[in-house]
Amino acid sequence: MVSAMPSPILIIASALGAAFLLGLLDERRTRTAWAITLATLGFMGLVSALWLLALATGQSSTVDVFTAGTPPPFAINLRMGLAEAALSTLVTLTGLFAAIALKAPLWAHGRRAMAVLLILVMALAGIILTRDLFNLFVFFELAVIATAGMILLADDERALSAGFKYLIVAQFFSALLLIGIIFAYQVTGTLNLDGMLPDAGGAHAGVTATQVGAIAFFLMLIALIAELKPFPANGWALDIYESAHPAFSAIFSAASGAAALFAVDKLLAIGGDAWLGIATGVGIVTFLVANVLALPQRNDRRLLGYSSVAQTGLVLVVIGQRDILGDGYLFIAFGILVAHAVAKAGLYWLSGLIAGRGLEDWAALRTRPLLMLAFASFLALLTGLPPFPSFYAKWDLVHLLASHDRLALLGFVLFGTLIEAGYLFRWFGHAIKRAAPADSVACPAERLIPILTALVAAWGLGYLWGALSGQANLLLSLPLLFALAFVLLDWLPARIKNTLAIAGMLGYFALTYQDYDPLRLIFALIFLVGGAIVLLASYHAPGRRAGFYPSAMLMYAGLAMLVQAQDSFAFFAAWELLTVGSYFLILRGKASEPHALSYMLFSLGGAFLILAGFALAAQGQLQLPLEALGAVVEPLSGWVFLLLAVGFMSKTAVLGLHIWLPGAHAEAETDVSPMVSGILLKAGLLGLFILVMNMGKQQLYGVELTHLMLWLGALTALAGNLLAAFQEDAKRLLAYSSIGQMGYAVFGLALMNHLGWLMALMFVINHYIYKSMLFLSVGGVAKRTGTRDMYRMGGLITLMPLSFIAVLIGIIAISGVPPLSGFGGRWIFYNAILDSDARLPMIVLFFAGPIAFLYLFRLIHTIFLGQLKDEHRRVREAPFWIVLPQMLFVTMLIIFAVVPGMALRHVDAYISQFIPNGALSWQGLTITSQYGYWSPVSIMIIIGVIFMLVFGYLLLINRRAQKVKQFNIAFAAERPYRPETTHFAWNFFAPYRKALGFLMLPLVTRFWSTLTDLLNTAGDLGRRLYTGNGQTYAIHFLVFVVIVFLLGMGGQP
Amino acid sequence: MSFDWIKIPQALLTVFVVFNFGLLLNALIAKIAARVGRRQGIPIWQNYVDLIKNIGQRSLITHGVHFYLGPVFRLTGGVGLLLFVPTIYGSEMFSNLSFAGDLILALYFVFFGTLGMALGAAESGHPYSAIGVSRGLSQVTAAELPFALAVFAVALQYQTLSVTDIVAAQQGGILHWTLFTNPLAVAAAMLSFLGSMMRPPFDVVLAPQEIPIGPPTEYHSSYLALLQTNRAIFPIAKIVIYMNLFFGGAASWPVFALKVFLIYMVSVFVGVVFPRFRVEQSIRWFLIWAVPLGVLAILWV
Amino acid sequence: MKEELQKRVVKGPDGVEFEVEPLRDYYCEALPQVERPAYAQIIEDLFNWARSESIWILGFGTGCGAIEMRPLMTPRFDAYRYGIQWRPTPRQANLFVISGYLSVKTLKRVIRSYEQMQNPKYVVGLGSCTINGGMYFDSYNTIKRLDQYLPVDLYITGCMPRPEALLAGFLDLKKLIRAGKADGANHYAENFAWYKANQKQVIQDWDMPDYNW
Amino acid sequence: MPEVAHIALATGFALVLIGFYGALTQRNLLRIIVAFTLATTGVNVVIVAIGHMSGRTAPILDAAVPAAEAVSRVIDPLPQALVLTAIVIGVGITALMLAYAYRLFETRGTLDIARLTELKW
Repeated sequence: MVSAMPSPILIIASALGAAFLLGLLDERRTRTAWAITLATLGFMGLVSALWLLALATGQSSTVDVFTAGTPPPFAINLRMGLAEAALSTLVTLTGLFAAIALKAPLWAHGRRAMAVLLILVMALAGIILTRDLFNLFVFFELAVIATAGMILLADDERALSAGFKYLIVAQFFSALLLIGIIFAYQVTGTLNLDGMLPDAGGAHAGVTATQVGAIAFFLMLIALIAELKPFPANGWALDIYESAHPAFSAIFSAASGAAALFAVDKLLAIGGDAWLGIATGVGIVTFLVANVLALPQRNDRRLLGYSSVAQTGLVLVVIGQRDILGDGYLFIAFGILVAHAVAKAGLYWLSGLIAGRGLEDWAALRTRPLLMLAFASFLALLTGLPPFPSFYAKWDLVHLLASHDRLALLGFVLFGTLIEAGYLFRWFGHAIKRAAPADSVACPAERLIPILTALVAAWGLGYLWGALSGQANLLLSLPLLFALAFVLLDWLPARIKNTLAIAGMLGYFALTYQDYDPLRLIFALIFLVGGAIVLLASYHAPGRRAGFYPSAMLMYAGLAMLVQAQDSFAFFAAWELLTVGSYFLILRGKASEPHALSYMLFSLGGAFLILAGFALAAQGQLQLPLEALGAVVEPLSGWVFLLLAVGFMSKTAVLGLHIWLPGAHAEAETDVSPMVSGILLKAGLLGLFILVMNMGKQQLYGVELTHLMLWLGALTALAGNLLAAFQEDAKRLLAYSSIGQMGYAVFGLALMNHLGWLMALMFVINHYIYKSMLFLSVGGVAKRTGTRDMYRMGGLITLMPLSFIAVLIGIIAISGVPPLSGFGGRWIFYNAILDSDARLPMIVLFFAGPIAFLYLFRLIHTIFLGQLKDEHRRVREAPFWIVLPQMLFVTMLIIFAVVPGMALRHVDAYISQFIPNGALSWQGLTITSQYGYWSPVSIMIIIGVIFMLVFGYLLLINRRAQKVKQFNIAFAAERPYRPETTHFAWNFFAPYRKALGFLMLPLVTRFWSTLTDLLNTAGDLGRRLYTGNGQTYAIHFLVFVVIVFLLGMGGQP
Repeated sequence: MSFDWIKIPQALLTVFVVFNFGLLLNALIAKIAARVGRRQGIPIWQNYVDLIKNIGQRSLITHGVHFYLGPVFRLTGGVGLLLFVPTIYGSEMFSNLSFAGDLILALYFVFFGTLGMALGAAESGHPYSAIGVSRGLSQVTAAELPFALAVFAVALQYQTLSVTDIVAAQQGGILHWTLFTNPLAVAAAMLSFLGSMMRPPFDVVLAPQEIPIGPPTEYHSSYLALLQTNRAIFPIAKIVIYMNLFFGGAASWPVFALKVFLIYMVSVFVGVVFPRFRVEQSIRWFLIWAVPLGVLAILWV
Repeated sequence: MKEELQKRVVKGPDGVEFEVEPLRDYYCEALPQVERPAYAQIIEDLFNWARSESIWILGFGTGCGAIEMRPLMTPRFDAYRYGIQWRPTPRQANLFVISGYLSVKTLKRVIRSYEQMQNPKYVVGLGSCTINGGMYFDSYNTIKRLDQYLPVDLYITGCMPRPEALLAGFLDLKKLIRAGKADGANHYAENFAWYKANQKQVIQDWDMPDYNW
Repeated sequence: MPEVAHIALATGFALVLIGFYGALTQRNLLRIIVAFTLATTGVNVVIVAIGHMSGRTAPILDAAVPAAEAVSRVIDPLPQALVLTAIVIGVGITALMLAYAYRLFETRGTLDIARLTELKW
């Protein structure tokens, strides 16, 4: 097989030959030149790919190619190993597709430009393949010259100055590199990289053994690192990114970066572990700072430039951590690198299609769903979301960092990623929500092909990394595939897709329901069956409803996988999937852009905490079964618990992490609100359930963490309820109410006793039913009245009776008044706290309880009761499909109220496995606890009978009552002026605000907005470092060298 | 499923007794309040007369279905509350329908009538109704808190949520009453009691001079009759809970009458000498004076 | 007609325009019915007794005579002894005491409040102003004879009548009620057209439905 | 007594520093380019100096230096070869920079580097 392989040197030779050939060609024969260019690049790519295949499948092993027929040090040698093959495939293919994307300028400039492109790609391939230092230098200089040449292809006049700045700093790089090389040569007597390693024969101790050698090595290293655009020596690169032709920027970011990284990697391999710290330090600083500086960017290409710089920094961190990464090194480094390369190339190519340079100009993509998909995929690649390579890579990286106690670095990496996600998804939000430019995107084939190739590559690599990861391959999991199928089916009418979706979810439940334990069965029921019921409401949407089903099904897929997850990896992957899906869903709302972003950021932040928690718990493993969480020992267990709990509670919107929720839930579409409120919030609770069940009580510095959770839950309940009482917007009210309800559930879990958990589960079920129902009714009302402000409504009871009934039943249930199911929750709550020692947080919860009446009454009164407004006199009942699920929910509520045992008994028994004490006794109709008893059926019958008797009596004697209209009220001998002035609704609880308004200062919002403001301001101030002056950039470089020298080597070579 | 059908007439008997007792007691209280002002006051049977008159009104109006349901909810709440709690300790006959649930059921059922009434009143579209409800709900959040804390303290103290068991634990002499075994809880509860009896200084809901009687402002004729019936039953039912929890319960009807009267008188004593609070004053008052007592009670148990 | 009562065209949330006619859409247009005793005589007697023993006065002082009603609540007179109470809302009141002169402006409010009371309901005219205008006999904007506008069950003469006179009047009213003779509400319904015509004659800016439920 | 190589080395570094200083302080593009050629020359001198061996001759195999004795008589040939390559590359880059400067002057009408800062932040 080896003999059949084309020599790697062909990669370089063919490019050189073709470049010469182009030089000989007639100036006018552009087409031929073009064909030659593409063919050459294709050939280079083919050779690289063949090697990659052969090496990856083990059919071939690493080979050294001796150029002059003699081994080093007497001649230059090239090496083709797995990494080289992969990188040269990446570089050459990027070159090929960039060439296609560059068609217009290449044709305009003719064969010379094509030759320059070929030389550039050749030089990059050379950097990757060569094992000779001076050869490396030559290839670098070639790359510099070719890059400077390619920059000239830009339409942007400013590229000229950018190119010149590049040349200035490149001169500095090359001077340092050359001096370093020559001294290294002096020390070791060879230019061959392998010759600089400590000689096995003992001839010399390696290049870094002597002082001169160390400085030489440092000079080489710093010069190569400088090519990676490290902070702060990277102003030149950003200017190029901003002004160069985007198709070239793709090469500059994806290919040049990759090649330079590999050069650093090669160099570090001979320097030994002592030098890795420099790479890590430079990498992490660059990663963090570049991401912060990217925050205030409004120019898409410059933003991508910052992101490129940051990503390269991240890979540099990985290179710097190679000492602990072991076998996973290549998997991780390449996972991040190819994700970055593919995404960045794709994004730059996309940017070539966009006319404007502002971030909001990307709204133009909205007319092209395929390009939008590509955009989303690229962003997901960059952020490291499943199922893309960077996700697997980041998972492994974090686990390895955690197992070697490099926790600060781990924190920085995750924090930087979060910031990056911040600006990337803000950008995505702009693209989805901002006004699209009038002229749609023109998509010539040569622009489209590279993008689509990148898209295919992204998913293909996702599959590949999944297969390589040693974890479950996400792209093989049924729910995810089902969700992705909707991407392909997006052309179908919404109703058909809806039917498919419902059938799929029910089918999947039927397929798997035997696999769950009773607790998970409840959650699976809510996620899948409950989700299907909510989806009934989606039948009301006309047309295609583009993008809705992929997003929704992605969320449900994540939820389905979450319930099934048995190990940390599956759990985390599912968690990320559902986060992404719900983000897309929320983003669909009319004014939801900022809220979706803050949702995404809080969720990702939480997810990263979960990731860190799992990584800490795994202790060197790359995953752990969820049951094994309990095996984590002190003092680590406390931290694991804390990280996981905070992560999960970011999803349940605990106080402090709640500010995303109201906007996200309120601005979402009518049928999306119940999904993200009624269903999605339960994901966090499932996580908490798993956490407390497996880990039990944990302490940190002597503080009982579950006790903290108790306080948090109680305060959340109070804050949620209080804030809900003062909302004018009906959906915001419900959203705040959700915060409060989740507070109860968290409190129940944190009680750490049998009934506490049962109560939490009761809230899970109840909250799903009534919050879904209420969001649907309120959504239906808002749809009909055209407003969500409650004070603008009023008196709708006769016009929308079914919605009214749903809200009525819903608020009785939430308030916990017998006979509906909310009471069961309260009853269990009281019994649970009797069993607990934590009395103070409970008081807060007691206070929170009656406050629920405030917002509930307000909800029903200001919408349905009171005075009907002029413009609503002809309003009709909400659409059938929105009402239907509500009526189902009403039925469910009543059934659950009468026979709560149906759902709870099994879970009760299941919880007994963990906490044997305090189980309920389910005898006959009466439910008995250690302290009290309760008989739902009797309550329902008694209340029903009394109610009907009194009602019947009143009907009997009042049968002749005169029905009057809304202004027939005893209005202090006057008559009402207009309904608006008669409807008491706005600022409904003014006295309450007077008494307790101080509790509602938006401290949390202020905290987070100050934090983001600080970051943004830091970015805005920091980027002023880049003055645009080439000499300043050169000084930056020199300062960078000095700083790294001082910090990295302590001034001591 | 076996059900003691005899419980139904027994429960009806309880309702009947309490209804009459309540009507008379209300009149008596009104007379006492009048005597404080050196008036003669209403005749003792006046409430009966008012009730009959209101039933006898020939015309009435309705603002809609829910307007109808308001008083129905209200009365159901009152009667239900009465029946969910055993009235006479040790009497099978007057243990009513307490098999359906324990103390928690009673506590939450208190809100059934309030909420239903609020909804019915709001259906009338009268702003005073809505303002009254707004005031009432605002006050309830603060006023109920000490009571809830006291109840919880008592439940902790006796380690049960069953009203019968709590009463049983207080038998054997006056010093066994919660009043003496857990005075903090009782103090908190009694302060809360002031807030729930719609008497000055906490009558912010009805507030005749500000928002002419608030929620029921549109109710008349037989609607009002139902509300009046409830006015007779509901306070008694509520006091029965207090009596059972804090004052040793009642083993016979005379003791019952005496204790209910005395507990009721607490709110009357306060009511006749104080003018009305503003809403936010009332809220602050409960939070500052009553809640700390409740908190102490819980921590002390 | 006031601006807020005029027909107006509004646009619904769905963009469809339609007309709102406040007097028709916001007010009940039904006219009052004559409500005859519906039960057996013995029950009606019981009701009449109860009505007479439970007189709820609408707390609406229309003129200077209102000052003479306040002492009735004091220990000296204590009208509560006789089952007489004051209610703040016409919905729950049975007795409307027109306490003195009635300007045209107030008349409008009085009519509205009276019509919002439930049958059976009673009107007592207090002082000579309600009988013949009293000292305002030649005023341009007070009415002279109350019973042209509302069915009066009883007059209490004097200018002003003392609280004792009021008490005496109320006791007389009780007798009327018990005898079933205080049937002003039905009288009003029967002669509705006549009363309305009289009312509209003096109230120039009539801006309410014919009957205020 | 300093060796020739050391003098050359020092000269080379001095040239590099002078070149760098010029490149960082001059505002005219052409002067910057000249400064860089100075620095490049300095680097080249350093390379040559590293390859110098005292008392030996140039690595040219001719009659004066027979191939058989070459190893002991000539200086290290490799740096010389490197310098040749480096000079070529230096020329290429200088040419490119000059071309850039020309185009910049053409389009912008200035050679002042401080005025080419429209790309920043």
